[in-house]
Amino acid sequence: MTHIVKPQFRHPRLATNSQGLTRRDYEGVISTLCAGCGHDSVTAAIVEACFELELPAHRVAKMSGIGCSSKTTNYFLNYSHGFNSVHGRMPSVATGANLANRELTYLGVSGDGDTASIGIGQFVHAVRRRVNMLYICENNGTYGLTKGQFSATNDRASKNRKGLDTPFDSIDLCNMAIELGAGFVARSFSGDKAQLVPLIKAGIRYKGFALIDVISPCVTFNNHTTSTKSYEYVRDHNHMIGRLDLVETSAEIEADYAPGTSADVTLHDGSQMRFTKLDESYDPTNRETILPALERYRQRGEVATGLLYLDKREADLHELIGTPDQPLNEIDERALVPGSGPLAAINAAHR
Amino acid sequence: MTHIVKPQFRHPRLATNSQGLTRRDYEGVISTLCAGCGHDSVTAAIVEACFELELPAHRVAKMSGIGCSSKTTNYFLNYSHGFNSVHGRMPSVATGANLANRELTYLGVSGDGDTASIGIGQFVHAVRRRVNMLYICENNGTYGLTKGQFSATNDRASKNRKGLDTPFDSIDLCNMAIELGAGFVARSFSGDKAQLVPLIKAGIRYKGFALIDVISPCVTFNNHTTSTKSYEYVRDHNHMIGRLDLVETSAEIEADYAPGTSADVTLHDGSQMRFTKLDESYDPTNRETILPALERYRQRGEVATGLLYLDKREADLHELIGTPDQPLNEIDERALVPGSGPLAAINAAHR
Amino acid sequence: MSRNTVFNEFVLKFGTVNGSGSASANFLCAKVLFRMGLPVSAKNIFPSNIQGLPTWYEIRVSEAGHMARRAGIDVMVAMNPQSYKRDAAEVVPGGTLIYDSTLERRFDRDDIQVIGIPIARLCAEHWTDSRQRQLFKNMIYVGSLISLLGLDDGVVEQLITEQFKSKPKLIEPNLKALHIGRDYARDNIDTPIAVRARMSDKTAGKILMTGNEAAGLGALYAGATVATWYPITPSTSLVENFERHASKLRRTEDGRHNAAVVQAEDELAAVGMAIGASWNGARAFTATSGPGISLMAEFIGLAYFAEIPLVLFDVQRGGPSTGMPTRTQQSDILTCAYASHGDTVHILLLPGDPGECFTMSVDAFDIADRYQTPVFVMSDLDIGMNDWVIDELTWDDSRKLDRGKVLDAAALDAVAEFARYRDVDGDGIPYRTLPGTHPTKGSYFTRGTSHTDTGGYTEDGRLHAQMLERIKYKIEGAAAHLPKPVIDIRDPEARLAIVNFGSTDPAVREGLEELDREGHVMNHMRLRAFPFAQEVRDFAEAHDYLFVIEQNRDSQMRHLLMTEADILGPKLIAVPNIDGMPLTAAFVREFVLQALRRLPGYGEASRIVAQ
Amino acid sequence: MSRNTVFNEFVLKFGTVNGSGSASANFLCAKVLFRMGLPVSAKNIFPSNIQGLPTWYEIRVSEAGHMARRAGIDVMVAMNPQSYKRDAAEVVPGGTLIYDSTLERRFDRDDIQVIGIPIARLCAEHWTDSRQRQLFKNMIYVGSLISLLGLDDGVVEQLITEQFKSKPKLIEPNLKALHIGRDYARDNIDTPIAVRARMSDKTAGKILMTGNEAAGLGALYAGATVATWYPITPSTSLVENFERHASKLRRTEDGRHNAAVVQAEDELAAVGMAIGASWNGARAFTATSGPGISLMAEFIGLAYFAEIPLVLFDVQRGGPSTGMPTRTQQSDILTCAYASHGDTVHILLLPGDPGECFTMSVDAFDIADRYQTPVFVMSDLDIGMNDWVIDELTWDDSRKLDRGKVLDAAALDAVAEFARYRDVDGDGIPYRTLPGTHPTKGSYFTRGTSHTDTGGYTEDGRLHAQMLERIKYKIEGAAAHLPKPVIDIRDPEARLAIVNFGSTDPAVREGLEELDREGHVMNHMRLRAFPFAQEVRDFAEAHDYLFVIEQNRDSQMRHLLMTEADILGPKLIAVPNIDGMPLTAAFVREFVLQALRRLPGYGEASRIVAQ
Ligand SMILES: Cc1ncc(C[n+]2csc(CCOP(=O)(O)OP(=O)(O)O)c2C)c(N)n1
Ligand SMILES: Cc1ncc(C[n+]2csc(CCOP(=O)(O)OP(=O)(O)O)c2C)c(N)n1
Ligand code: SF4
Ligand code: SF4
Ligand SMILES: [Mg+2]
Ligand SMILES: [Mg+2]
Repeated sequence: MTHIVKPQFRHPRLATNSQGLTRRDYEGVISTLCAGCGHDSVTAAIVEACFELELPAHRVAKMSGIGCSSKTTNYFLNYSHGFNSVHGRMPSVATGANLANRELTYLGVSGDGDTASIGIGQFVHAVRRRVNMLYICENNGTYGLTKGQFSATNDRASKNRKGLDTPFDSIDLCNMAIELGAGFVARSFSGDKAQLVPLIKAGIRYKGFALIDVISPCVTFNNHTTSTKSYEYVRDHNHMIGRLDLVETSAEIEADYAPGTSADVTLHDGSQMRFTKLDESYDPTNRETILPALERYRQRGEVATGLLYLDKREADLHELIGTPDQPLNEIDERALVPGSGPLAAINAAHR
Repeated sequence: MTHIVKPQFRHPRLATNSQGLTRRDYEGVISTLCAGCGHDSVTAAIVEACFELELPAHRVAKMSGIGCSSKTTNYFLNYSHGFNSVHGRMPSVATGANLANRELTYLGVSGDGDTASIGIGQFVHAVRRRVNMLYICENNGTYGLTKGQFSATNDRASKNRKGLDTPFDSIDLCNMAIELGAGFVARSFSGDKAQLVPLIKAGIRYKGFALIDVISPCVTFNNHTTSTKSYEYVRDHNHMIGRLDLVETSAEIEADYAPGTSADVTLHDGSQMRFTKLDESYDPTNRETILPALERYRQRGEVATGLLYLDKREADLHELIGTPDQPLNEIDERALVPGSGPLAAINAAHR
Repeated sequence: MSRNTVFNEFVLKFGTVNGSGSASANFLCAKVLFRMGLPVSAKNIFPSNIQGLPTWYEIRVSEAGHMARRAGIDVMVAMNPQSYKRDAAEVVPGGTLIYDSTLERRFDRDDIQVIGIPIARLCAEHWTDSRQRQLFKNMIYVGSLISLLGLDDGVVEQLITEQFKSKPKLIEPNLKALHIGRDYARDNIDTPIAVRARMSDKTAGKILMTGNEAAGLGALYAGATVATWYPITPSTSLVENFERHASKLRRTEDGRHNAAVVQAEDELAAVGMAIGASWNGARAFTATSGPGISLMAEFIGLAYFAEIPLVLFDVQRGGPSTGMPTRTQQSDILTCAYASHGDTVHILLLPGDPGECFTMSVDAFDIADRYQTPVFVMSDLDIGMNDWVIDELTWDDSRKLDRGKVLDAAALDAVAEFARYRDVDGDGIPYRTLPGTHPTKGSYFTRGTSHTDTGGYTEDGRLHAQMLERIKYKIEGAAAHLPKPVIDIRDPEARLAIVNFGSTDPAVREGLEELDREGHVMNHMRLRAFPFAQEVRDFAEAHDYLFVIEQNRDSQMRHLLMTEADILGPKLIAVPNIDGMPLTAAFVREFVLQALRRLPGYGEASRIVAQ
Repeated sequence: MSRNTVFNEFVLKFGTVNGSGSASANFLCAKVLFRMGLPVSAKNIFPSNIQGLPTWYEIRVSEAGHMARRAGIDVMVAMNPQSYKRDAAEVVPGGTLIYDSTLERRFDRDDIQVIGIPIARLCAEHWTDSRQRQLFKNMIYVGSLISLLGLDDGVVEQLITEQFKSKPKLIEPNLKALHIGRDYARDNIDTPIAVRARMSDKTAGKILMTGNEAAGLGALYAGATVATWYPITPSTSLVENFERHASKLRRTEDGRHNAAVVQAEDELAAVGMAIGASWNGARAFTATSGPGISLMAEFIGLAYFAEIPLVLFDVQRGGPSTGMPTRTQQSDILTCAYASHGDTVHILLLPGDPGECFTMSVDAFDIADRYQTPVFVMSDLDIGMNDWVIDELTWDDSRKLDRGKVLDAAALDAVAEFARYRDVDGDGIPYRTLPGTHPTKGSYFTRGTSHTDTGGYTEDGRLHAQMLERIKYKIEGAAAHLPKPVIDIRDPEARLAIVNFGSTDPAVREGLEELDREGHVMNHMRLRAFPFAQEVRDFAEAHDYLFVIEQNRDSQMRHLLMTEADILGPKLIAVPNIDGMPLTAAFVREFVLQALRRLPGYGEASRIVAQ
């Protein structure tokens, strides 16, 4: 099997954005996932979000680990470089890539096995370092690619195909990221494109570490009725805490909205995130109240989705460690190599 | 340098406990840490706690990683087997040891580098698995043994010896353990033996994963005035949320106490943990309120110490996965090796 | 049936789509042939994905007992339009291709027989549910093989009945589909095909089993109680089989079972747990593949230096890196032999079939306990995941586990001084104690830092050197007690020989026969363990040239033979194979013939008399 | 000064307690001797702990230029009662031991000169603060060496003044302590000691530098901008030096500097970050020691197979496992050469002194970029952390960085088709592109799974085999372009030779001279890179026997010479050393002489004429 590139004929009526690109230009090679896999819907949402954001596709770097989910970086943004690294270690590779060039957009896609098991250490530290990237975890509560073992995000109540319980509590990546001080933390559902696309757009624009934990059912191994990561369960228990919109132009920003139901946050690039509360009492910018609120949803068996947490101090790794503005990979050799001159002083200091 | 065993003459007046052991019998070889190192105080507290608990010393397994802190398992409980494994991976070794023999007491000692950096993944999963052990992190905000680099628990406000800031937020191991559903979570200070000894005793008795994050200053690399992990800083900002006592005998349990200021929890072995609140509003058994409470202390710059969280469902890994009661390493060969009999059926099934 | 029909020697291949339920239908065919008394070798060639991609299943039937994969397909059941082109190309001239003729296709081959069966249409006629339509397709092509290839009706039906024992409602429709296929072929296809199966008696006393199941059973029979692992193809089923059999054969009265199986968060944790459990006296193991071994390297060095028994199964797949996860290789030999930084040398066992996966799995635990060191069982995807015909498993009930030198409380009371790392017996193997054994004697400190013979920390370089020399001596001493090479002296005068190990053996043995027929008689040694026994050196001594056949690029076993068995490089002719497929005799024959041409004096015929 | 005084050839050793401030006083002595024009070699022998344990500092002075460590101490400054016994035992007969006579001691040696200086009492007389009393003790013993050993007064004072430039208040009391020691010794000790230093001129154009500083500088001069690491002895100071120099030499106008140094959470992350940065076009590196290499193994295989430039510094220490973290070894050779599962072979550079740490560090980045593969710089604790006398660092300003085959936007516009993994030039080296370069051309997918030449996923075993063969060919092609071995033909007729690499070189060269004087003339080859250049084979060809000297147990380089340079095993005589100390000429001489006795025909004198 070689990789199959989609036929590249251009439909004359396909809309182009300011980059001169059509939606099709944001696609990748044909997916080899199972028919109905949640991950393919996330792929579609990414394509849509990048098209709407009018991203120059080649300025995006697609980073992933190993798993069905991690494969999907090949299924969107053909004009971007992709890096399917090793299992669970995408965060470090993305961090390094970001260090080399702070100007690209880093889009990481991982799975719950890749993130919450083998990759949890790197995940924690990427969050802590505020690496400027959007990290999407396609969370299906199982190891798809290795055929259906439990993952660490699988809920205790949930059963696997053989009817066995997970004996352990699940790891909640959003809570963990909030606890660690992540910048932008959201949860969504692959079946809800309307919610997912704006979250992806805002996550890409956010400067710092942005996490979207997308419940993305595995139709082959974890979509049975007793699974809490099935389409049915999530549809039935989805509790949207708010709606997020990314408002880009100043014209739109001026447009009024029903006061009290919405909170606006201006991002570093001037665009605005408009958060329309659906749950009156939930304020995603208040660290003190959100964890107990999320705990209450959990106890009620609800899956809270939407933007769960936003840290308005947008600051990324580069700002924290004070690297220069120019991408490190673009600095001219002459500025990097000190040359023979300074060696005199160095030699002198070693005599 | 070979390891130096302390002179073994017995002081005739040294008190012995029910095991026929003196305090001295719970000691180890002579410490090679820096004079004044907080870790030596933790060692002393462990010796005291084990003596008071009247533990059969040889039924304790001492597990550690690599670092000044991890070395200390050699400095107490000479009659116990010790395992100084590799950097950051003690949790897995302890888990394996525990799987083999559920009847020993597992005492893990680690450092903040060993736990929060290289070891964070294994830490998270040991918590999640509820491995029955007491995990003591001797937290000094620095890498002592490799000479003073910042660790991931170092506070952002804190400076190192050269006056440099940590650019990153610190990882709070207690919060993380609470979020992950650890059983018993406490914070203490190496300088406060009165608080530490009962916490260690209770942590050993607790069935499941018990964490004590002990702030244990590194006098050589991180005890300067701008460090939040210095003796001075912790003394000044210590906010004890409560006092914990382990009450073993039923006689003691009956003793009355000022109602309202205390909450008692009966442990699986019948002993009681008596928690005397110093902060009226803090209830260590209420998952919903403690994280916001801890966040408030943090924002006030206070270091909350004491028993922070207790999950009353004492259940450990063995119960969750349903291993037999008898230690696996003691099961007789005859019960393990099925013998030639069942092979007939197996062969038949493969024809 | 024509007069030229070849009986019981053919390759039958299925080209299907994965996730479509074809796997069990194909395995059913293999089992039917096996029950008909025919040695079969079944190779599952599957993609690293779950659903929708081409997947193949090859069954070689050989009454003569040739169990290597063989290229050139006699009967191709081509059920996947995606792979039609490739599938048609693989059929030998005069061979047969069976496809679903519901839609018309052309295969551009005049030299093969193309048989169309309107499978989809037949399904549509009999079933309405789309999932059923999909599933029963598979049974229809199986049915057609009754008529076309001679699968025995009764055996097939018997197997289907057994297979659905727990879901008896399914027996009827499956038989129905089977009969639809059988009858359609019988009634509509009249040109006989060139090969055919008929009943024989060559599989008495044999079973059909994968190496992973056998190895899992071996661990169970070795008394392993702790299995800690992380999922990875192709090793996953090893632990799954251990657990499955343990839950039956180790059941306690209260319904639990005497084993703990823990899926770790990654391979570092998996091996760390196994080490902890083993240190604490349980028999523990982990199973993984190449990437996992890389991740375990640091811990393996700890086990080596702190002398902790440890059993690791490396079910090798195509490397390097993530490589070809669903293909076979033998390319972790050097990595495992020297795993971890610093001076380390590890014991490797090299099973040649699932039968040895069972016996060597048991041995591995005894060896690990005896020598207090990591032991690798180097299986591979071909042995591990494919069904091989092997002798029935047997067990000697008088066999006792060898737990090595462990002092219990009574023994500790008897010794004057316990020193964990002292060579008391002159064999380099020290005594160990388990935590919790004795109130005051026998405790020691386990560490990866340099230590004295009592386990105390030391920075005295001479003591460190002594410690390392003793460990080296200990491991060298193991060589004589590991499974011996299997040596086949086909001609005492032969100056040439083939050396191999592991899953390549059927191909090598078949290749040797072919070479023999062409006048090149060679002797044969199959390595079964590292470090090498004296027999390996002696065998090399007795020959001029050894062809070292292995499934890796860099001839890794040849390296070890040079450096660790002191065999001169020029004597060792590298025969590497790295396409990820189970080896064929044709490869062996061709490569050896080519190499022979370059060997002065051996080119024409190698039945050369000792000089 | 007696008539028999030996000038400028001696070993001075300090036995102190770590964490007591003695390290800088001892280094001061080394610098003084160096500034007096004397070649010095300084070995810091320190424990793996922070405070309170014995630590030593050895300074060998050799006007003749012998810079290996030498056993047998001429002057021992024994300041640590814990180690008195060992320290006294090391002094050569007729040598001198200086101790603090504030409390009376006996050293049980009549054959050495014991000099007591009441250091603690002198301190107590002049200072009251306890920390000061502790610190100035060190300066007192330094002062005594002015009188006793001939350290130059002016040079010492000058150095102290420079050292405390930023804290001028400290100059005065330090000089005071110095003078107290000097004067006490001058006034109270009248028996002269057997060795003495005097001014010379042998260090013109030389500097005193550690390999880690030189390697850090090399990375800076190579234009590295991303350093990602995890602390581990003995590699930590490499990155620290990179950062320190970068913050001065790479300062931007707004006070930042053109480099990112990130302390990762562990070694897996450190190498992952370096790979990510390198993939994205920055020059990136990581530095570690053995345990780190083990942890990096999986990622190294990814970089090898996905062909990503990567520079790794392995500053080797005593293995295996955590081993002897503060001792030196060369025992990661095999681990690094074959790091990661599957078939992998990596480029190793083998610096022989800090000067080469600088040049090879620069080269490593060019080589990694050129061959798009991991490159290991195999330093060790001895080179990395000890101060060596080397030639001044120089830099050729006309040198341009070789960034290898990277296509920019213009180049992409010019090519018809970009295929990431295609061998366009016949050298096995493909072209790469950086993310973000071109809107529509040049993007590709990087993966550790098997891939086609355009980077697409494949499970076609033949394509996988081709890919691996090309990579092998590419790496083999590098051999001719790596640093060549340094060959010293001391006698064109000699049939014997010594082969070594890395930090053992001073001992080997001194040993060769000694053997020469005893009638055993041997040639010498110092390896500087792997895979081996043709010169290595030729040199082996030209000799009967090669003594392969290396600081590991298993003669790992000898393995590689057998398997990768096709040198016959029996020609290669293993000379392993694993006590963790820098090598001595005496070891070389004795081992070689012993081995010679076992070589038929070479035992008596090896100045043997070619047959
Ligand atoms: C080091 C290593 N260990 C194990 C594997 C095998 N493996 C591949 S994908 C995977 C799990 C993937 O699960 P997840 O990240 O949840 O992705 P999904 O397939 O469910 O989308 C595992 C264990 C591997 N490739 N590498
Ligand atoms: C794999 C590995 N990497 C790095 C090291 C070096 N190392 C030893 S201890 C240590 C940090 C210890 O810090 P911490 O756990 O906080 O212990 P402390 O010394 O502060 O008590 C490091 C990085 C090592 N031993 N192994
Ligand atoms: S196995 Fe599950 S996760 Fe993988 S592609 Fe299929 S549905 Fe998706
Ligand atoms: S360096 Fe710090 S942590 Fe280590 S022993 Fe000294 S004071 Fe303690
Ligand atoms: Mg998943
Ligand atoms: Mg620390």
